[in-house]
Amino acid sequence: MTTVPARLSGIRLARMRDLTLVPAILLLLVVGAIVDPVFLSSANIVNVLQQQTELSLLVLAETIILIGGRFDLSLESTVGLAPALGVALVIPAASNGLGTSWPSALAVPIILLVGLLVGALNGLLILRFGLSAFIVTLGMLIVLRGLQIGITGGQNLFELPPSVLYLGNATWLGLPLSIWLCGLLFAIGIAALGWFRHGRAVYAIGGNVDAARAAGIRSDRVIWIVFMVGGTLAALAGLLMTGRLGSVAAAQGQGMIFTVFAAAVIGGVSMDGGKGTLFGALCGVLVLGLINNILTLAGVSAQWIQAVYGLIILVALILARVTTGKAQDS
Amino acid sequence: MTTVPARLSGIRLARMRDLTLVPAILLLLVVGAIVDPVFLSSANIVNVLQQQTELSLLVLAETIILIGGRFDLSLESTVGLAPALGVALVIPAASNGLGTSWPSALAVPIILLVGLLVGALNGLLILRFGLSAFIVTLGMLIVLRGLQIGITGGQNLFELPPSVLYLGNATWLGLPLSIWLCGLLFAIGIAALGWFRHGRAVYAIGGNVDAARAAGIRSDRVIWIVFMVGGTLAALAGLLMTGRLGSVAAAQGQGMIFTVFAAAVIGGVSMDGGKGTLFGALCGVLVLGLINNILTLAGVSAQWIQAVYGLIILVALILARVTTGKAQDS
Amino acid sequence: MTDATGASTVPAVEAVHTSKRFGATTALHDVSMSIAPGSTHALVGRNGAGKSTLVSLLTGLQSPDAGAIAFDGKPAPPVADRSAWRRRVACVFQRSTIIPDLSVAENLFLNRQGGDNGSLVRWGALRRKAAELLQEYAVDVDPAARAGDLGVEQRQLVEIARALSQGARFIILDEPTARLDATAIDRLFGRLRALSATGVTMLFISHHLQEIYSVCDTVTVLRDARHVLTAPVADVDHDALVAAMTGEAVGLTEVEARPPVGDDTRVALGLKDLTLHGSYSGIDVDVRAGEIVGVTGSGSSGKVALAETVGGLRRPTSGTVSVGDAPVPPGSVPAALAAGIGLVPQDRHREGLIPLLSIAENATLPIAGSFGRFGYVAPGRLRDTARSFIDRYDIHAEGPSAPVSSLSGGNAQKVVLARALSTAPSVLVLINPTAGVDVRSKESLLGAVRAAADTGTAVLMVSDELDDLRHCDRVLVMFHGRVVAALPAGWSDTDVVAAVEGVNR
Amino acid sequence: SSTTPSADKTDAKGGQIAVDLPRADSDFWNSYAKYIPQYAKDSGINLMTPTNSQNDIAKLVANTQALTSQGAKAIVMAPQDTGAIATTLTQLEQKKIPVVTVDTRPDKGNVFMVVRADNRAYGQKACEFLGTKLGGKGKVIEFQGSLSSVNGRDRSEAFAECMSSKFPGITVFAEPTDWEGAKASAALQTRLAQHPDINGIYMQAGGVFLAPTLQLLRTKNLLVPPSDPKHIFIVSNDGIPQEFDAIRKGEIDATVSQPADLYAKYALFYAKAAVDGKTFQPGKTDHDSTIVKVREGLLEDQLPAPLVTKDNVDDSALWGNQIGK
Ligand SMILES: Nc1ncnc2c1ncn2[C@@H]1O[C@H](COP(=O)(O)OP(=O)(O)OP(=O)(O)O)[C@@H](O)[C@H]1O
Ligand SMILES: Nc1ncnc2c1ncn2[C@@H]1O[C@H](COP(=O)(O)OP(=O)(O)OP(=O)(O)O)[C@@H](O)[C@H]1O
Ligand SMILES: [Mg+2]
Ligand SMILES: [Mg+2]
Repeated sequence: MTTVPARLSGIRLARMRDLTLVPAILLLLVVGAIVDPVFLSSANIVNVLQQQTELSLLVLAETIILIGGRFDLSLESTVGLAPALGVALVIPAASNGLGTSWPSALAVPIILLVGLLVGALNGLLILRFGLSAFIVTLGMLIVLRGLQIGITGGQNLFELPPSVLYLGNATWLGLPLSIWLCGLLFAIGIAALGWFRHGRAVYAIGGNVDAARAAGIRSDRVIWIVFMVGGTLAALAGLLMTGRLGSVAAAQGQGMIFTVFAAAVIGGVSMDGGKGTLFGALCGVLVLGLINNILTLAGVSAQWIQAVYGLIILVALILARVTTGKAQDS
Repeated sequence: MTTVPARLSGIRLARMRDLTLVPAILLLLVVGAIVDPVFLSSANIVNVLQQQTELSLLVLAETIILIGGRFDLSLESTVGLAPALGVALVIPAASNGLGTSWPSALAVPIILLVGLLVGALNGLLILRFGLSAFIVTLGMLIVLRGLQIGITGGQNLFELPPSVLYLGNATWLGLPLSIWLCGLLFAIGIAALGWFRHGRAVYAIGGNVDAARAAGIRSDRVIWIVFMVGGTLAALAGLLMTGRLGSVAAAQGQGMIFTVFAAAVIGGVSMDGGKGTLFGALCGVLVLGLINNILTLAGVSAQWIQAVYGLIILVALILARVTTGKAQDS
Repeated sequence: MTDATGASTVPAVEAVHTSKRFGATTALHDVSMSIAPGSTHALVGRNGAGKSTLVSLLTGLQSPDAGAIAFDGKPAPPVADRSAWRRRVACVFQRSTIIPDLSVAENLFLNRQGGDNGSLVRWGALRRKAAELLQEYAVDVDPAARAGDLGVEQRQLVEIARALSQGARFIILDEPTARLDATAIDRLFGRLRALSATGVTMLFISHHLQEIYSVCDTVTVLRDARHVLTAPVADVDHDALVAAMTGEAVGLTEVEARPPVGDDTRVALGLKDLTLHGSYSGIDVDVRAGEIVGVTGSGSSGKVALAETVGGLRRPTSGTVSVGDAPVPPGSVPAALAAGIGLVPQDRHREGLIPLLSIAENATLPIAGSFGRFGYVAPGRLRDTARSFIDRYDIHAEGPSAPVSSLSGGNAQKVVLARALSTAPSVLVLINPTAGVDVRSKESLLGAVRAAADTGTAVLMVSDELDDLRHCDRVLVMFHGRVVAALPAGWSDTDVVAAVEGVNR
Repeated sequence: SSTTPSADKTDAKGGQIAVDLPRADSDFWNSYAKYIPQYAKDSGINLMTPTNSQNDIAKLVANTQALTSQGAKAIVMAPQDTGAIATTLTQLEQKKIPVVTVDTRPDKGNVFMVVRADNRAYGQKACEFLGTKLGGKGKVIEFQGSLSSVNGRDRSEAFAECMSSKFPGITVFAEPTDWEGAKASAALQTRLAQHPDINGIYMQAGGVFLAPTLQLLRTKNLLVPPSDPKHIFIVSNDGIPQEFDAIRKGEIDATVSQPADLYAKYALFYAKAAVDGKTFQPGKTDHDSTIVKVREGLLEDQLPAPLVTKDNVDDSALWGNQIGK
């Protein structure tokens, strides 16, 4: 709770905290290489990265929202609803569409717009009505998932326009486009949060909203934008997942939000706002992805794989605590 | 974020906040009676109450932990693991037991003990190692669920000793024993939190841990006890569920924790600690139970039921906000 | 409108018939005030009189329910236009507006990290600018440090530097000195006088009336949300000012000399060779029953850490604390309480009070076990005890069940004191007990401390305020972790200041 | 939404029958849900609005209690969690409300009839098909369902037993997926990097695994006709139209058609029979199936679940060829 004041420069401190997970990642790389030489092959590494792209976009969104001192559980349902709605509006009714059969070029814009609107609605309810973010976004999570089932009748959507498939599938210069995209978005996010006034405003609001307001930051507006960006990123994650898996599953995204929080918090993002970096969060994503990959390669029995996975996360946390010697926030 | 407490006496305020949901409950009762006259039959009401007993015990546990300013996600996995372990240790290997075949009278004590130990372990990791409660209990959630699958091989256990079945099944004076038990535990909880020193200490710690410490409250010890009580209650909930459903399901408890938080937060418990009452939380449980029951009785189509459910929760929140005119905490 | 000298007579800032209510509380009622350009205007009043509320109107953080604000004769900008407000007024708020997880440099230039319009942040340039600013105001802080790691005083200095650096021609300081030591206050005043000389207008809020006389030219008094008087400071003497604030025409009583504590009185609190690395070392102090011992020193003298050690909040590296003859187990508040030590901690917001709980519960936390068996807290007995505290310590509140968050600073501090005294301790440790407390409340607070001492309680009082220290039987001065002087009663102000600055070594 | 018929009205019609659907997010169960009202109308059954327990046993219990309160005379359910329904079954038995379970057989407790295809047979059929196609050697990846689902477990066990006894030359990689397409896709991607020579896939649920698998193979250029040596033999399970399309295109090789239509038809048939007081004996039925007595108080009508390959994919009797047409 109370931090131990060390007279370290803030920047240096933040950087150090960022690097907390780097030893863990290195350790995992070594373990992976021992488990199976295939692990270090570029194909496998690319696979790991690609499998984490959607998760990492959600983590990007949630991290920004958490830094701003808020909370969004509904991201995981946007991952399903946005593509479902976008696709259902453009495909024929025979393929479980809504029968509107809009031009299929509209699918991608609609998908992103749905995400934006969900974020805007969350922000509206939280900021204008002063409702608790936890409960608004939990309600939204249930509503959106319900809407997806209502719209699709619980069916998977298989007939996808090529534009929807493109992003999750294409390869540029030998790497999946989704990896490039994630890299780019994280770079933009890191730059914006680290070197731009509006990004710094998010930290200020999350750290002390009254102080931020006194300094002239329009905190409501900033937070609203953050929610909209978050929703849009979640929709994009849904788009990538749809392309990668070739269909919009009725349960798409379900259960992801726990992993999203786990990655962010393991990566040093505080649930109390104002603390954490996107680089740290990205490391959190990588750690989880590597653990998963190694467990698969090692062929841990299905019966015990979950227990082992959880145990590794717990041990990683304790190690991170012991090595950095810093208490974490509740 | 910042609340603007009206200058009302604390007690009156707390009482009023407690009663926020009472109109909602009355409204639901009226709506239910209109939807189907069966709704108000004592059999139906008893069913609704009994169905909520396990949830309400988890909410009881989580509310105390939240008031103390902490967090426990692993409760839902204790609901499954504790009975699974307790039963597996006493039944023969042929019925998917572990082969130890301990005397079956030990089952119930073991189940409760497992809950206690899980709580103690959570507390230990959080308090002694200074780890984040969110991430410790999330890790624990995964580990415990994994352990349950590991121990049972994913099988349901259905050869249960009668002692394990008793609590969830027996009827006393025409009401299921589990309802009496819940009523009793809530009464104890309300008394302890409202009128006993140790309960008030939980509020003090959740409200301002530094001040509580400076006032001589052994906050670590209190919180540790709170975690242990929480774990034990979760195990008891698992025991009730096992008795009511007649087996230990491999996925027992899975997905409950969201509902637990929803009930607590709808009931006015703050995620920031130090605020909320058990009576409010209990009202939250009732509201969710009644909504579910009414939707079933009304025969809302399976396709839309989830969306409707989520929407009702959201609307209820907005109404609560408008009628009490109070901003909620994030 | 110009006067004879050609200077503008349009007030730099004006509040016209402003009112503000919070629920049932009227915080300001039809208050008008105008501040002449270039003047240094004092705003005084008891805790809860409405000073901070007026500040929030003048800074545009809240808009008045009735009335208006004007700058230079022109209506104030709309509340939403924060940058327009910030061009007109800068403020050091009473509540900290430091963001702990950001660096000092960033806190200094919050929301203008890249200059006033730029949005790209150049960290190197920002740190250099911050370093220059800090140097200009003689604040010895690393601009790259995490603001949350700073001490209370340093944080306050950062806030002041930030407000002064914004280039506004009107600056509000809401109790800027409550957390500063004498030297820092002197430096601040030097700075304020220099600014004033350049024509900057200032509004200065303080409970230290002598500060008003030393830096301000005009004073406005608020009482119970109403404007009482505005006059040149030269025209109101100390007693008149206090009378205006309290509404009672009584002069401040001189501090009554206490009968000396005899050498044969038993030692109630004994510190033997107490050392905490990095804070203080080799402290040997005996406090006799009924004796009040003051401890003072500059910010880094280790005085607060010493008091916190005695109270059980910190564990010393070596040495012992004993009450009577029995050593107290180190580093444990419950142990300290059990040994009979009561503590008023340094920061009432951070470690003193639990805002959502009632006055009654806050005041009785350590004795909650005494209201019934098995830990039962009988509501009736709790309320009765709390009522008796409210009477005894003169706490202005609606009643024992009001939440402490609804109290003004002085009354909140009395609750903390009531809590420390609730166990009837044989040793009372106080840290800055009167910070931010108005004159009247200060008197009653210190009166309660003296009353406790009269019944045989040994008091260890850490304070920077000479007014507090005057109540002490002797004053220990600490410098860099050691006791460098012990002044018996009858010291003069200069003795203390010299010792605090380490001059007499 | 809908009004509930009052109790006396239903008595006139011979009692209302309640159906609880197990989940709303699977193609297979959605098809089943579509067949239910259709067959109810065909056989003049007074059907209450179906409830949905969203794969949650506690909801199933709550729904059952509500339906009972509302006067259901027989209940059709598909408990996905087969252990946890025992107490409810006992209570229903005491209230003399017959129960027909579909797709799953309760571990404990009595029901009027279990309408089900043999899930062990699914695994068996898939194993035999793959084993034969691969000539008894090679590497096969298996997308298991959730370990906590009895159907998934039955399929996994039968598949594993058959593989180890009949085709010891085949290496099986069993991947736990919790019925999630994304997990299956990640596992397949990883395994293909580790063992590029994988030449068989068994997926336990086409509804969730089909699209992700095909998409991944397509990007890896592994979606080639059976004549190509790089071809990966794929057996699916469910029998949804998309699987049939894939079989026609040669993208997958076979699927086990779970009879969604027959499930709906015979569930209602037995429910009505129970209300009418009929009883049944073990033995062959008139609809190409066998009733077996699994244990005392539990009869099971084991419906046929045909293996669909390129040869019979256009058979119009398959339910997957009927929906949406
Ligand atoms: N946000 C608020 N909500 C409710 N009441 C408030 C609020 N802000 C101030 N008040 C009330 O308004 C009155 C005036 O408060 P204000 O902060 O202006 O006093 P003050 O003169 O600054 O006191 P102090 O010397 O203690 O700082 C008090 O009674 C206080 O309780
Ligand atoms: N949110 C609030 N709700 C109710 N009263 C408030 C609120 N904020 C401030 N006040 C009241 O305003 C008055 C002044 O409070 P302020 O915030 O200025 O600090 P304070 O309590 O005087 O502390 P200090 O002087 O130690 O800094 C007090 O009476 C306080 O209780
Ligand atoms: Mg004030
Ligand atoms: Mg004050």
